[in-house]
Amino acid sequence: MRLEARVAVTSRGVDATLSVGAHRTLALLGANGAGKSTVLESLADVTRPDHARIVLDGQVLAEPGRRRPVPARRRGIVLLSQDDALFPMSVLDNVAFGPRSAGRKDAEDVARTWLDHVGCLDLAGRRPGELSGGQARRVAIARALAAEPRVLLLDEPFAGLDVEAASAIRALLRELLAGTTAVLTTHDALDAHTLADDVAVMESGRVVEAGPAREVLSRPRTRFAARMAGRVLIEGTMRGGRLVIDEVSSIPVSGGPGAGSRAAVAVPPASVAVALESPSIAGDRAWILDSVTTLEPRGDHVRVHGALVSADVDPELASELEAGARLWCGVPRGLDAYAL
Amino acid sequence: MRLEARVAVTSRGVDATLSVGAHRTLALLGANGAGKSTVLESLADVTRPDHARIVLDGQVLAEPGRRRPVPARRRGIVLLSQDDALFPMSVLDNVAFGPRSAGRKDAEDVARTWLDHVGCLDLAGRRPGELSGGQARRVAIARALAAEPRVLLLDEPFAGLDVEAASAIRALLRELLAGTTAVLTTHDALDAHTLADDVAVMESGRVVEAGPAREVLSRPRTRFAARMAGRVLIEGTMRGGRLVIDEVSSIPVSGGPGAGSRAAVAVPPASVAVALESPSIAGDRAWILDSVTTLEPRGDHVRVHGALVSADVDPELASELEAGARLWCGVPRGLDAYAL
Amino acid sequence: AGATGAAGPSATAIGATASGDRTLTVFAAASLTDVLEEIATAFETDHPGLHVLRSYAGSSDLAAQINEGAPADVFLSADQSTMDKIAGAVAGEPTVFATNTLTFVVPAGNPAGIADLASFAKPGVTTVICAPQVPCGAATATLAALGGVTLSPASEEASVTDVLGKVASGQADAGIVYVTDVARAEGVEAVPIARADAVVNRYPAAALAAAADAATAQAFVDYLAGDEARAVLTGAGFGAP
Amino acid sequence: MTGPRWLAPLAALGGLLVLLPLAGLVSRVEWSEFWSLVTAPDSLTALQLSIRTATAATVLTLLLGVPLGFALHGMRRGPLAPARAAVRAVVLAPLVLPPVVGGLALLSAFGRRGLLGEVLGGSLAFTTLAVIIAQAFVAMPFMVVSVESALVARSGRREAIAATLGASRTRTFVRVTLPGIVPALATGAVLAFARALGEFGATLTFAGSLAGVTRTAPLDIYLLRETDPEAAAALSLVLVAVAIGVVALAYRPVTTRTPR
Amino acid sequence: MTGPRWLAPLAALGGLLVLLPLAGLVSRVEWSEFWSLVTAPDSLTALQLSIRTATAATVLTLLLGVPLGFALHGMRRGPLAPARAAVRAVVLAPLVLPPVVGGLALLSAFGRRGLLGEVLGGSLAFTTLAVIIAQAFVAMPFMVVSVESALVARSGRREAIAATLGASRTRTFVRVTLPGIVPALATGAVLAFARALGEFGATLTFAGSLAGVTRTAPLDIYLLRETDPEAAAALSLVLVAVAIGVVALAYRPVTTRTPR
Ligand SMILES: Nc1ncnc2c1ncn2[C@@H]1O[C@H](COP(=O)(O)OP(=O)(O)OP(=O)(O)O)[C@@H](O)[C@H]1O
Ligand SMILES: Nc1ncnc2c1ncn2[C@@H]1O[C@H](COP(=O)(O)OP(=O)(O)OP(=O)(O)O)[C@@H](O)[C@H]1O
Ligand SMILES: [Mg+2]
Ligand SMILES: [Mg+2]
Repeated sequence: MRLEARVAVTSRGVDATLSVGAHRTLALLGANGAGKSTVLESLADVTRPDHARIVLDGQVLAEPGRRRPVPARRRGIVLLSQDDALFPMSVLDNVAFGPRSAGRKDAEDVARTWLDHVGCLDLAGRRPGELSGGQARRVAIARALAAEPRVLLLDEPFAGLDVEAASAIRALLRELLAGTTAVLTTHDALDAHTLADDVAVMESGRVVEAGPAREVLSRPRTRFAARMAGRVLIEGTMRGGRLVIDEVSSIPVSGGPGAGSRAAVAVPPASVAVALESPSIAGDRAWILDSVTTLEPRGDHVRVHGALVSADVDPELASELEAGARLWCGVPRGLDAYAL
Repeated sequence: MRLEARVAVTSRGVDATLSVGAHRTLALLGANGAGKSTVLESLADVTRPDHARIVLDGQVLAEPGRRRPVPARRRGIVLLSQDDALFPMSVLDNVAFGPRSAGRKDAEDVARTWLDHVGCLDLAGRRPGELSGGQARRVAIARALAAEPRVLLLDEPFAGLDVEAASAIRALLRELLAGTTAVLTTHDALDAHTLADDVAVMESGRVVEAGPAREVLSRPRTRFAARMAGRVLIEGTMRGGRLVIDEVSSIPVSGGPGAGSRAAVAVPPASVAVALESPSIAGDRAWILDSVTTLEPRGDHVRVHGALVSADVDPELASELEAGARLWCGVPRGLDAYAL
Repeated sequence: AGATGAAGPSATAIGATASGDRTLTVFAAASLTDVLEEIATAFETDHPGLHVLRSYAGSSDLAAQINEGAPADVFLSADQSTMDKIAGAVAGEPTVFATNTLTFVVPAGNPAGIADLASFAKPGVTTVICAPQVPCGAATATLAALGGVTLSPASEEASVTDVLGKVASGQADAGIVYVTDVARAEGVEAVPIARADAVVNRYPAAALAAAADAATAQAFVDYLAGDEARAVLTGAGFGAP
Repeated sequence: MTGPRWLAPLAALGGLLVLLPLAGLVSRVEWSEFWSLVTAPDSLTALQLSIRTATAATVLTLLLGVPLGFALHGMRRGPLAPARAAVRAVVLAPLVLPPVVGGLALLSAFGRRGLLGEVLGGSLAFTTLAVIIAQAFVAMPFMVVSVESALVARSGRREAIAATLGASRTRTFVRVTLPGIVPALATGAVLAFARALGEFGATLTFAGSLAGVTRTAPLDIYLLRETDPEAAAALSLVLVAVAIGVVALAYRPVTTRTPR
Repeated sequence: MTGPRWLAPLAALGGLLVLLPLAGLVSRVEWSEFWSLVTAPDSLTALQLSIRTATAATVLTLLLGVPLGFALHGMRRGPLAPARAAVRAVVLAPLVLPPVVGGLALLSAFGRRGLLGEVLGGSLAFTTLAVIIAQAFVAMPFMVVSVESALVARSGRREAIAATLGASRTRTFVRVTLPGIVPALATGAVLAFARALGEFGATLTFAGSLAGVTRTAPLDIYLLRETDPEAAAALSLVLVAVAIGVVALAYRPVTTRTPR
């Protein structure tokens, strides 16, 4: 099931093109409002797009010229929507809805099995209004999975799940997704790392970056992708083995495109050192002069966001910093540079 | 504003007691369906509890004997509910709702300021139905904050937020919460670490563990709290400087209560080593025979959950494991043991 | 007119009452309800096996229904002009079987002291009459013209019953209705109007062309004009033709 | 959801506007004769006929009105959208037609000389079926309006999700949409039943007033009023009591709130 | 939300049930005389009176019916809960009362000898106010039922949240609840207006029939029928047209869907 699609919803400023290989899983990343849900809903025909060309394994599901797109019920594309959208019937009936629609006689048994998988078998008799947020989410997941889709679309599948459920369902999905074509959205890098073969990054309704997960996350080309990968993107121009950031700063890197090309390195904030005074010995680091934009406390450390770089520092040092303060950031030498 | 409360909602099996010191922030942790939302909603009178005794700074807001509890509008307790519950009016009017109710003339300006804080000022004119999930969440946060509550209740404030928004709003909240009495629920240990002074853990509607955040998270007494803290709880009985887990396994620990007492150590899975064969040299680890229950892939490593311990292993090793397989887990010697 | 289609609807309507007996369907003005019940029962007694179905409504309603093909055998109208509206559906000539004259109607005890048209038209007295569009209203207007007074009623009602209702409920101090109407109402009394017999309302009856059994229909019309029916009509206050 | 306090006096006033006339009616009844009046064979026949026909008419409005409400809602998109307001307004017309005119209109459609006169051969008018049609005609607007406004309040999201799960349109309709608008169906049915039970003008004109066939309770009351106003009041009360009973029993606004 | 295909023929049938009689009515009108009939001074007076009184009655039902709907909804909890079904049913009673009986009931409450006779001193009878009261009486059920069923569909969650934000009950009511039930208010108002416009029996009996004061269009039509059935049909059509116009203009089911 190879999925090729371009969908546009003008009123939301969304116009995205994506493709998912057969049996591969694509993680759709992006800031709030980037258009992830809009894309998924358009694929499933839950939102009617203004323009859509959707091809599944050679079968055209929708095309601008075609008068009527293939209706949702014959697409085999199942959507776990961001808002659960459970039906006004028992939890069991909700999960059995897909199998029953497919005419399966054993729909209830199937439903029970899936409910068990998501740890909600004891809730089978409840009505949707009687569930906690996380329970509703899990039931919605079970409902989507029970329908045995050709393509599975998961909009933030782990939102609201507790740690144990999230880990159990992450394991469950990992198994399932191996044999399914799937697209999932998430704000958690772990999900992208764990479940996705490929990653696409959306910004303002467009796909700005796409590729194999490992590559996108280790060599991110956008600030957002870098952030998701737990890194900071430092952009610059190559000149003689160095990445030139601005008039005053440059860092020695390894690899990278030819001189004069735009390039970047992605640094984990934890590997960035910080000094308040200009460091006398450069050592194995290249020092960049930066100014603090925000301080983000993160449990046992504080992440200092600068205009150019971010760094994790211990709370003691952080207490001496404030927005606007100047600081020196020490980036490891010889980081892997790549063309933008 | 010291908050003391006991609320019970019989139909949901919830009966919880909690107290929050003045200007302190309590993180309410617990699995899906543990009763967190129910407790918050009961405090705000959004769910009418069957039994409630709520005392805020000496003022009794609700008491079983009292005929009518103090109505929500005079409690000064604001709830960010799990489901946003935005009003059918513009985003700006939503955020201005609190200030306007308080009779403030500058309600719109106040609203704009808060919208700006959550990065949604450009959405001021939208209606709730025209927001993405994360945008709606942020607007709901702005609305709650704009009401300048005496007590702030935040039900999963960061659910659905993108990484950047989450970090910005986490920083914002950290500042605000320093001067407010607050309760928040979360499934993210980072929030508890970053924002909470105290932690209470709920299980099946009851508070089973409570105390200062640092203490609860470093010396968790429940499996769930340990999990939230990113650790595994190993329980046993103290005997001569060792924690005896079962007939065959025991580990040497430091500290801990007297012999014969129930005690536990909390180990980060990353620090647990794994061997498939009985390790010939014990070295600095105590080896425990365990069997695999589940394998949880986590990006660049796999977390192996055993019946007793969990361990992070590299994917290569993990590929040789399956549920039910026997394995040896090497736990560091001399971990800090504490009474249960 | 339309005799061919009559059997269908007739059969349906009658079939629903379920009896193998012969039936005669009489459409009658609502103000004749009481007398017709009595007369029809007597007629049934005279004609064993015959069942007289009665449908009551305002004369013009019934006329409209007959024009639309209602399964009626006999029509009893409250006035001549309504009978004229269905002239095409009538078999033979309509027979006038009763007459009626106007009277004042006042609440019991006549609190407003109505005695003649002049006191009826006095300002300050709340009066109701029939609207000139309906027969009793037309008659009232004629009578007022004869008496040389101008009436300024509080309301011009659509039917006698509505006039009676207003007076009986005390809303109005007086009204003008037919003699027979006062006879069947409670809580009101009649005050005779001078020269009332100058304006006489006639009640025509006619067998209809669509009647399934033309002979019985005509027999019923004849019976209405006969002595037995006359007694009943007189008892209710109707005059002779 | 407790409204502001100042709603209470207004509510009381509204209640009085309805309650006082009913109380007045009760005060007019001569209770000594009440029982015999009400159990008179004619009254019973008329009441039974009324209940039977009103029930049938309600079923008919459900059967035809629900699809019509759907169709109307479906017109909001597509080429027919501009006509929607007009169609909705036309559907409301029976509500506005004065009683007798409604009957005339029915006659001119289904009567022997009506538009369908040829087809029906005049077999409809003046039968019990005609009563049911007259009642359904006047009751239809309530069902249509109830259904349509319930549909407008739905986002259609759950229907779309049901489709992705492979459900046929019928399945989606029966299992997702209908349960979601049960309160509206109940409201529509109750209004329709009550209206059908009280129907008078159109029935009189279109169906006539034959005891046992077309003379429903309101027609019987109308006739009784000519001869015996007290009996009319008594029978009206019984009619109201029947309606109240049916409504109180059948109509418990079901709480099928959309799950949050 | 497209219903299953088999709904279409049913919808068409439902549409025909309403449309055919209207078409029949149209077919009966003599168009050559139509304009002169309709612009006759009497007709115009009656039409104007009808529109004015129906509008006033609609406002009255909004003013009193909305609070009543609220009160009814509020009864679902607390000591009055068991009485709720009964109260609701009583409120529906005007719908069931045959036209004339409704007038009798109003007379026995507000008439000179009625329950409030002493208080009002019969000052109401034969006035335009009496027409408005009669129309509001028969139209009230629609508003109450619409409002109540809209409230039942709400979870009350947003109201509770509004309260936590410090909003008074009035503020919550005006800013959160009312906007949430706008579609129901529109539906209620349209039904009420249409019903008031078509009101006949209660008006005739309670308010009388005097040109310019109490003779509304339906009463005028009823009288016209006696002398000139064609004119009656024509004027009925105009009445329907007015209703259709008002409804089409005023009633566009507002899409205040609860945000997801
Ligand atoms: N019903 C709607 N009408 C108009 N605009 C909308 C609607 N729903 C969403 N939008 C807008 O469309 C854009 C894309 O929204 P979408 O829900 O696809 O974002 P998203 O990437 O899923 O965000 P999130 O991470 O917050 O879920 C946003 O700018 C949003 O404000
Ligand atoms: N309206 C309701 N009626 C009945 N039971 C309910 C209702 N809402 C929640 N429950 C049940 O009450 C319990 C507590 O629910 P609650 O929403 O407080 O959990 P929670 O701790 O907030 O969970 P989550 O992390 O999933 O949000 C759960 O078992 C849930 O199934
Ligand atoms: Mg989204
Ligand atoms: Mg919750």
